[in-house]
Amino acid sequence: MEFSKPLLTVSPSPHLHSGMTTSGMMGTVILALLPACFVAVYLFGLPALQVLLICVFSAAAMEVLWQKATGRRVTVTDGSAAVTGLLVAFNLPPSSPWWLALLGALLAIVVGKQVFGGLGHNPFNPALVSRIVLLVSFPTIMTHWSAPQPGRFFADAVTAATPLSEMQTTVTLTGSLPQNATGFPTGYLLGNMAGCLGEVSALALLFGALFLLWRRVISWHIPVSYLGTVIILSSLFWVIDPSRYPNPVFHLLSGGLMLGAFYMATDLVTSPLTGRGMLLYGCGCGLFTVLIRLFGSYPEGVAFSILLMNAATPLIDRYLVPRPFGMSRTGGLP
Amino acid sequence: MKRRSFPGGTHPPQHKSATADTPSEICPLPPELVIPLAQHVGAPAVACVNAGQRVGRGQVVGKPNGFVSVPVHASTSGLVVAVESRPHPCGAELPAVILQPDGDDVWAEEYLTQSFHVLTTETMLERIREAGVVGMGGAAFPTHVKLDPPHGKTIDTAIVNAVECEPWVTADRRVLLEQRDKVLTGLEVLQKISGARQMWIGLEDNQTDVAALLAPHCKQRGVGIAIMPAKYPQGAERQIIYAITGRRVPTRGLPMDVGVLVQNVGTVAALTDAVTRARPLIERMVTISGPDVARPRNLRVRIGTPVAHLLKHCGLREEAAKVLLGGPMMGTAQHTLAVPVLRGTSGVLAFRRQDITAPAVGSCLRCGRCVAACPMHLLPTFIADYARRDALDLAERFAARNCIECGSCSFVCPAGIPLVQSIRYAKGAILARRRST
Amino acid sequence: MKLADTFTRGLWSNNAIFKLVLGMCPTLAVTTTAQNGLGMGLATTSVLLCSNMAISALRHLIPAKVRIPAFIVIIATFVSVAQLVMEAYAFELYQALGIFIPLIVVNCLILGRAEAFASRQPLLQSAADGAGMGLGFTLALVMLGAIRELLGSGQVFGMPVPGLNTHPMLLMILPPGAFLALGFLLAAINGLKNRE
Amino acid sequence: MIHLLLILVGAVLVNNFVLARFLGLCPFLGVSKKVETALGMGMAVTFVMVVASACTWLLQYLVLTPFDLEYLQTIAFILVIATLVQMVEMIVRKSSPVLYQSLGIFLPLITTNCAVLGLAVLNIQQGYSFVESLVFAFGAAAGFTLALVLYAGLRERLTLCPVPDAFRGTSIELITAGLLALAFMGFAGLVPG
Amino acid sequence: MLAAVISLGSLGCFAAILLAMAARRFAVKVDPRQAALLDVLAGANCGACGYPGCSAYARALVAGTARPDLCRPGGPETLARIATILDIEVAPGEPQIAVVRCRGDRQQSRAKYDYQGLEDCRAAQKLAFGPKTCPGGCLGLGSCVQHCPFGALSINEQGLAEVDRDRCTGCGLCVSVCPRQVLALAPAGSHIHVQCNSPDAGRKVKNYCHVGCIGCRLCIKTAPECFVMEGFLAKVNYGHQKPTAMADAMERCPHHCIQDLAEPGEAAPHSPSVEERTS
Amino acid sequence: MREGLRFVLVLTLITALSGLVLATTERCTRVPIAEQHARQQRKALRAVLPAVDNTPKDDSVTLTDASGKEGSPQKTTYYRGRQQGRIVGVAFQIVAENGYGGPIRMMVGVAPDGSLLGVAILHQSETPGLGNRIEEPSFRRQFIGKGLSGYRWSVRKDGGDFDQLSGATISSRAVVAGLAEGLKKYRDHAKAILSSSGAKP
Ligand SMILES: Cc1cc2nc3c(=O)[nH]c(=O)nc-3n(C[C@H](O)[C@H](O)[C@H](O)COP(=O)(O)O)c2cc1C
Ligand SMILES: Cc1cc2nc3c(=O)[nH]c(=O)nc-3n(C[C@H](O)[C@H](O)[C@H](O)COP(=O)(O)O)c2cc1C
Ligand SMILES: Cc1cc2nc3c(=O)[nH]c(=O)nc-3n(C[C@H](O)[C@H](O)[C@H](O)COP(=O)(O)O)c2cc1C
Ligand SMILES: Cc1cc2nc3c(=O)[nH]c(=O)nc-3n(C[C@H](O)[C@H](O)[C@H](O)CO)c2cc1C
Ligand code: SF4
Ligand code: SF4
Ligand code: SF4
Ligand code: SF4
Ligand code: FES
Repeated sequence: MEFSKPLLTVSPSPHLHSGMTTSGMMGTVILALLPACFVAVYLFGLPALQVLLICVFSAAAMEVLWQKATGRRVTVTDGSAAVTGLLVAFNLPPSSPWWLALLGALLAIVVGKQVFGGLGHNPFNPALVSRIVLLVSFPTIMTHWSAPQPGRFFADAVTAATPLSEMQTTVTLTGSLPQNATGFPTGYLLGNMAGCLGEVSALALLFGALFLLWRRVISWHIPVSYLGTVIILSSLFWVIDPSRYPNPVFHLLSGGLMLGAFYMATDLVTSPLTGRGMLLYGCGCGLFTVLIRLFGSYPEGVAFSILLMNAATPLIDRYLVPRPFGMSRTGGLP
Repeated sequence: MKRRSFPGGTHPPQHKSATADTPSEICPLPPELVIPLAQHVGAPAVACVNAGQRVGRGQVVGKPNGFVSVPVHASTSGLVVAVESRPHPCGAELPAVILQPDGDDVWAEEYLTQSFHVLTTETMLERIREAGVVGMGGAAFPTHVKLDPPHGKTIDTAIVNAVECEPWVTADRRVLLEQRDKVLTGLEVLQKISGARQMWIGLEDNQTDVAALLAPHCKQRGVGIAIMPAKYPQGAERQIIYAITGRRVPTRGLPMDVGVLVQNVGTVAALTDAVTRARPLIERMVTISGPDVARPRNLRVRIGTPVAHLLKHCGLREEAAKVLLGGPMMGTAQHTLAVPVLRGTSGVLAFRRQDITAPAVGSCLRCGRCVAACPMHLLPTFIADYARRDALDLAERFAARNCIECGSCSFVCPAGIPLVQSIRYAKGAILARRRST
Repeated sequence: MKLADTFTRGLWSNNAIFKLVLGMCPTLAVTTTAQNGLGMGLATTSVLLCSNMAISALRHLIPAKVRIPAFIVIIATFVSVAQLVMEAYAFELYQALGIFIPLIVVNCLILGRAEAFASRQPLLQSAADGAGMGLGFTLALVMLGAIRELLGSGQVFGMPVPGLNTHPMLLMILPPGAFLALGFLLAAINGLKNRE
Repeated sequence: MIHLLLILVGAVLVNNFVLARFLGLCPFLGVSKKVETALGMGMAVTFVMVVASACTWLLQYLVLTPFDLEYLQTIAFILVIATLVQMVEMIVRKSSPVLYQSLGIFLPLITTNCAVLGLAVLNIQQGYSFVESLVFAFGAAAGFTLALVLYAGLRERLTLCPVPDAFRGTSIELITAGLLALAFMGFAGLVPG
Repeated sequence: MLAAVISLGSLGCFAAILLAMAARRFAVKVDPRQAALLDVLAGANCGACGYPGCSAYARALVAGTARPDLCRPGGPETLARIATILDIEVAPGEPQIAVVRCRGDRQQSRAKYDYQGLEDCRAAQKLAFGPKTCPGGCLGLGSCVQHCPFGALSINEQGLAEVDRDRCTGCGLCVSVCPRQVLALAPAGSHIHVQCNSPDAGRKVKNYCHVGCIGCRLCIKTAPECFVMEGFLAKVNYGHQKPTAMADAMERCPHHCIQDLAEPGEAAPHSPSVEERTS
Repeated sequence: MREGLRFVLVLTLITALSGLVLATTERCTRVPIAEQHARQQRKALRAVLPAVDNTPKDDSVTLTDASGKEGSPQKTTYYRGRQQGRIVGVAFQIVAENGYGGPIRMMVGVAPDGSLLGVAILHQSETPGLGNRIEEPSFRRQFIGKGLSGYRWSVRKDGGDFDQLSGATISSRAVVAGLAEGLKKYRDHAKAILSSSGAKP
C-alpha cells in the first residue's frame, strides 16, 4: 500500500496574490534611496562611501548572526536589514569613523529590531534608535560635520556647521537668526550644506519619494501631514517674529525633514495602520519637530519627534479604529 | 449612467479575455450526474426517488424541507443508480442522487408557455420555488424567500448584479449577451414581484460594450444602467448597493432593511424560465478557464455534472495541481475532481503547479494595506492576530463578524499572511461560542 | 530553614532585582557609578537588616490591624537614622545619592520583606533574610553600576579602563541607558539560566 | 503664569518623573499591562499626588520648619501619605464601588511608590510655594500618566511579539522603557532651568 | 527632643484616629477565604479552570459558582486545601495525562490533499475537513502545541503530536483545542492505550491507514473487560486493567494500534507528583 | 471600640518612640553634620581664596544686589579673607543660569582689584562626560588672574577670550557669562565690601 500520489493543492481563498511582497517593497525603498546615495558620495567623497558600505553590510551580517544564534529562520533576503543599514548610514555624519558606523548598524539591528522579535515587531524605528543612541553617546563625533566638496572624492574633510545648528547657536547667542536662515535657501535643495550623509539633498530624496509614492510603497498621508504641520507651524512663528524664527522653506530644506518625512516616519512597522491614524501621527511628528528645533537644546528634532510618535503609535492604532462599513456611529467598537 | 464606487477594494488582474468573447457551448451530458440534495442555503432537500427508479428531465428528485429550502430536480432523463454520499464542493461527503443519463433527455412533463402578466405574485413565487431557483451569484440563497420580504419591509430598488468582479469568470457576461431577452423579461418579473420603483443593472466599466447593447432596451423599460469602476469586490452586495444607491446596509441587517433587492443576472434569467414556462433550474452558465485549461470557454452545464467531465471536455495542458470552484478570490479549492457543478457554481478554474504562487509567509509588517483594501473597513491584521491567539473577544470587538471574506486583504498582504483563513476561523469560533452559551 | 539557606536565597536565587524586580527606582537612578551603587546598596542593606530584626522582635506585640502602618513607621525611623548618620559621616555619598536616601522608605523590597518574612519568622532568620536580600540588592546594584560606569565613562570604581575611556558611551550613564543596561543584564542572566 | 506653565511642562515632558527622574518605577513596570488599567492608575496617582503634595507642604511649613524638626521630614511625610492613601481607599471603596473597581484597586500600590514621597520631598527641596507645588504635583502626575499610558500601549503590542527567550518578560519591558526614555530625551532644554 | 516626641507622636495618634474612624465608617466586608484560596491555588494563571487567572477563580469559588476541582496544575493537594478552606468534602480524582490517539504519521496514513495555509489544525480542519483522509487522525499542525501552557506537547518528525509525560499536568486544554479529538485524558498511571481515533469501519480504515484500528475485536477477545468497542473503535477500559492480558492483546493487534507508552525499562509508568509537575 | 483604641494606642506609641529615637540620633549627629557643612564651605572658600589667616566664614557682609533681575532683590554674602587684617580676597557664590542641565552654582574668589583668584563649582547638573568637565581644573584655571577689563568675557567660538570645552559649548558659555556677571556684581559692591577694612579697591 503506497500513499504518496500527487494530490491536489487545497488552500484557503483568495487564490491570487498581488505580487507585492515584503522583499519587493524593501527593494523599492533601496532603489528610491539610491539617488541620495549617489549625491552623498558625490558631495562627501570616499568617507561617505565607506560609511554606506559598512552600515549596509554589517546590518545584514548582524541580522544573519543574530538569527543563527537565536535559532530562528534567517530572513536577510527580505531586504529589511539592508534598508535599515542604509538609513543608519544616512543618519550619520559623512566623516564618521568606521567603528561608529559599525556600532550604529549593530545597535539598529540588535537593540532596535531583533530583541523585539525581528521584522514587524519593533515598536521604534531601528535606524532612528541607533541614531539617537549614537547622538547622545558621542555628541562630539555626531555633531562634527564636514562641508560638501562636490566631486572631490579624495579631498580632506573641512569642518562646517549644519544650517540648523548654526541657527541654534546664533539664536542663543544673539537672539536673532544668522544670515543663512533669513532668506529662502534654495541652494539646500541640491545639497549645498553640511549635514548627515543622506539628508543633504532634498531634491534627490524627493525624487526617490515620488518613486515610492508611485509604486504605492508608501501612502501620501504621513508625508503630507508631517510636512504640512511643519509648514503651518513654522509659518506661524515666522510671521510672529521673522528675525527670531526661520521661514518654512528653511525648515523644509535644512536638516533631515525630507528624509524623515518620506523614508523614516513612513516606516511601515512603526507607523499607524489606518489613514486617519497616519494623519494624526504625521501631525504629531510635525509638531514635535518644530518645537524641538525652535525651543529644545537639540538643533534637530526630526529623529526625536518620529521616535516619540512611534511610542504613540500603539495607542493611535488602538483608539483610532475605523468604523466598520454599515456600523452605526455608536456601534460597539472599543 | 453613474460612475460610483465604494471605499477600499483592490485591483486583481482580470484574465477575462480568454473567455469573454467566446460564445458559450452546450456541455455534453456526462456518463453520470451527481445531484447533491444540499445545493442552497437552508435545509437540504429530502430525496424522493430510490435507486433503480427512472426519472424524466426536470422531475423532482428531492423535496424541499421547510420554508427556506427548495426542491432538487433531475437535470436530464435517466436512471437513478443510487442515493448516497458523494464528495460535495464544500469538502464533505453529502447525500446526492446519482443519475445515469439515458441520452434521451426528455422532459418529465410538457410545459406551456405563459405570460407572467396574468399571474399573481403568489403564483409566481410558488413557481419560483417549485423551479428551485436560488441565488446564482454564489450564495445560493433561495430566491423565493428573498423576493418575499416579511411584513413591514418594502423594496423600492432592485439591482441586477452583473458586475462579476472575480477574475477569469465571465459567465454573467455571456448570459447577458446570449440570453438578453430572458434577462429583460426576468427584470420585469422581478419588478412586478418586488414592487420596486427603481430598477438598475450594475456593470463594471470594463463591460461598456454590453452596456451599449443593453442601453436601448433598458431605456425602453425604465431600467437604469449603473457603470462602476472595475474594482474588486464591486459585486459584493453591500458594496454594489452603496455604489448605486448610496445606502449602507446596517451591520447585522439585510439589503431589504434599506429597501434594496440584489439579484444576480443568472438568477434573473432563471426567473423567466421558472415563471413563464415553469421550467426548473437544471442548467447554468459556467466559465471553464484558468492557465491549465487548453480551450477555455463558457459552457451551459447541467447541474450535477462532475468537474472532471468539464475539464476533460475543455482539455487540460497538464495534470491540474489546483482546481477551484468559483472565482479565484472567493472560490474554494477542491481536493477531488469528482465534485459536481451546483446551482451556485459560476466557474471552474484549473491551475498548474507553476501557477500556484503563494508568497512566502512572513510576519506582519503593519503596512496597513489590508486595512486600506478592506471594503468593510475592518482591521484584518488585528482580527487575524487575535484569531491566531484565540482572543475571540477581541476579534469580535474588532468586528470580525462583519467580514465578508472577500479576500482583498490576503490578496494585498506583502507578508503573504492568510488573513482570511484566520478571520474565517474566528468567525466560526465566535458563532460556535454564541451557540453554546 | 537553615540560616545559611535563607541568606543565600536572598543573595542570588531570589534576588530582589534579578528575580523579584523590586526597588527599581534607586536601582536605576543611582547606578551611574559602581561606587554609588555600593553605597546605596549598603545603606539599603543596613535599613533592611535593622527593620527586619526590629519587626521580627516586635512581631507578637504589633496587632495585625496596625501591622502595615507600624512597619512603615519602623522602617522610616531607620531610614531617617541612616540619613542622619550618612550626612554626618559620609557626606559625599550623602550628596551623590540625594533624594534617593529618604526614598529607601518606599523601597518595596523592605516593606515586602517585612510583610512576607520578618513578621512571621524568628529574629535570627529575619536577620539572615535581611542581610541576604540586602546584599543581593547591593550585588545587583554594584553589577549594574559597574557596567554602566564601564560603558558610560570608561571607568570602574573611578579608575579609567584603557581603551574604553577614549569614547565612552555617554548614554549608559543617562536615564535611558539605565533601562537598557538592566534589560540586557537580565537577558544575559536569563540566557545563562536557560542554557543550564 | 508663564512660570507655572513652565513648571508644568518641565514636569510632564522634560524631567518626566518616571523616564528622567526614576520615580515610581514599580507601578510603571507593574501596572502597565493594559492601557485601561494604566489610565486608572494614572488617575489615582494624580489624585493622591496633588492631595499629598498639599498636605506635606502644609506639614513642612506649619510644623516641621517652625519647630526645627526638618530631620523628621521623611517619617512625617510617609506617615501622612500612607494615612491619606488608606483613607482615600476606604472612602472610595465604600462610597463608589464603580470608582473603586476602576481606580481604588490601585491605591494600595501607591503607598509604597517613590513618586509620591519623592514629589513631596522635591517640593520642599526646590523651595516651591504652595501653588507652585500643586502645579508641580499635577505636572509630575500627568507626566507619570503619560509615560504609563504610552508604555502600556507599547507593552500591549509586545505581547504579540516573538521576543527571543532570554529577553522575555522584564528584560524586554525594560528595554522598551529605555527606548521610550530615549525618545523623551528629545524634550531636553524645552524648558530653561 | 520633646518637641520631636510630641509632634511625631501626635501625628501618629492623629493618623491612627483618622484611620480607625475611617475603618469603622467605611468598613467593607471581604471574604478572608478568598485571600486564603489565592494562596493555595497553583498560581500558574494558566486559565485551565476557565477563569481569567487564579484570583478570578478564587473569587468564583468563594461565590460558590465554581467547582472546586478545576485547578488542574494544582492537583489533588490543592483540591484538598480548597476543600478545607471552603469547608466542603470532595473525593480526590486520579491524576490524568493527555494521550495522543493516533499513530498514522506521514508514512502510515493517506493524505487527502496538499495543504497550504495557516499552521493551525483548527483552521485546516475547515478546509474540506482537514488534509488527512482519516477523519480522526492527527493533522500535525500543532494547535495543541501552541495551547499547552506547560510545554508538554510537540510535533515529531513524522508529523504527529507527542506528549511529554513528565510535563503534562492533565489540564486538558489540548483536548478542547484539538479539532479532531485526537487527544484524550487518561489516568496518568495507565500506560497502555489504543492509539487510534478513526470512527470508520475496518474496510475504510485499511484504505487510508496502516496502523488504524479496524475494529476486529481481537483485543477484546484476548483481554475481555480490559477493552471496549465504541462503534468500530476499540478503547481501553481504564477502570479495569490487567497488564499481562493487555500485553497479549497488544501483541495480537494486527494493526499495532495498541501501544505501551511507558519508557523501556520502566516497570510502572512514572506518575509524577504534583510538586514535581508544577515546579 | 476597644480595638480602635488599641489601634490608636499602638500607633501613637510607635511613632512617639520613633520620635525619641530620631531626636536622639539627631542630637548625636548634629555636631558632625554642622561640621560637614562647614567643612564643605571651608573647602570651597579655601579653593578660591589665597592663604588667609582669618576665618572668612565669620567675616562676611551680606548685600542686596541692586540689579535683582526678577522683582525680588537677591542677597549675596561676601566672605572676606584677610592676611594680617588686610583683605586679600573676597569669596561669594554666583549662579550661572544657562547651563545645559540647569543652573550652575559656583564659588568665586576675587582679589580686591577685581581679578579672579579662583573658581569652584559647587553644584551643577551638566551631562557627565560633557558639561561636567567644567569642574576640571584645566578649564577653571584659565580664568585666574583675569578681571573684567581687558578681556572679552565670552568663549572663543563666540569671539571671546576663553576656551570652550569641545562638545560642551553651552556649559562653557554659561560659566563664562556667570563669571562675568559675578565680577560685575563685585565691582558694583566693591566699596561696601571693602569698607571698614583698610584695603583699597
Ligand atoms: C441566514 C440568511 C437569511 C437570509 N434572509 C433573507 C431574507 O429574509 N430576505 C432576503 O431578501 N434575503 C435574505 N438573505 C439573503 C442575503 O440578503 C443575501 O442575498 C445572501 O446572503 C447572498 O449574499 P452574498 O452573496 O452577498 O453573500 C438571507 C441570507 C442568509 C444567509
Ligand atoms: C466578495 C463578494 C463578491 C461578489 N461578487 C459578485 C459578483 O461579481 N457578481 C454577483 O452576481 N454576485 C456577487 N456576489 C454575491 C452578491 O453579494 C449577492 O449575493 C448576489 O448578487 C445576490 O444575487 P443572487 O441572490 O441572485 O445570487 C459577491 C459576493 C461577495 C461577498
Ligand atoms: C546627550 C547630550 C548631552 C549634552 N550635554 C551637554 C552639556 O552638558 N553641556 C554642553 O555644553 N553641551 C552639551 N551637549 C551638546 C550640545 O547640544 C551642543 O551640541 C554643544 O554644546 C555644541 O558644542 P560644540 O560646538 O563645542 O560642539 C549635549 C549634547 C547631547 C546630545
Ligand atoms: C517605506 C519604508 C520605510 C522604511 N523606513 C525605515 C526606517 O526609517 N528605519 C529602519 O530601520 N527601517 C526602515 N524600513 C525597513 C523596515 O521596515 C525596518 O527594517 C523594520 O522597521 C524592521 O522591523 C523601511 C521600510 C519601508 C518599506
Ligand atoms: S477582512 Fe474580510 S471583508 Fe475585509 S478585506 Fe479581508 S476578507 Fe475582505
Ligand atoms: S497587509 Fe499584511 S503585512 Fe500589511 S498590515 Fe495587513 S497583515 Fe500586516
Ligand atoms: S493532536 Fe490535534 S491539535 Fe494536535 S497536532 Fe494533532 S490534530 Fe492538531
Ligand atoms: S499536554 Fe499540555 S494542554 Fe494537554 S493536558 Fe497535558 S498539560 Fe494540559
Ligand atoms: S522603588 Fe520606586 S516605586 Fe518601587
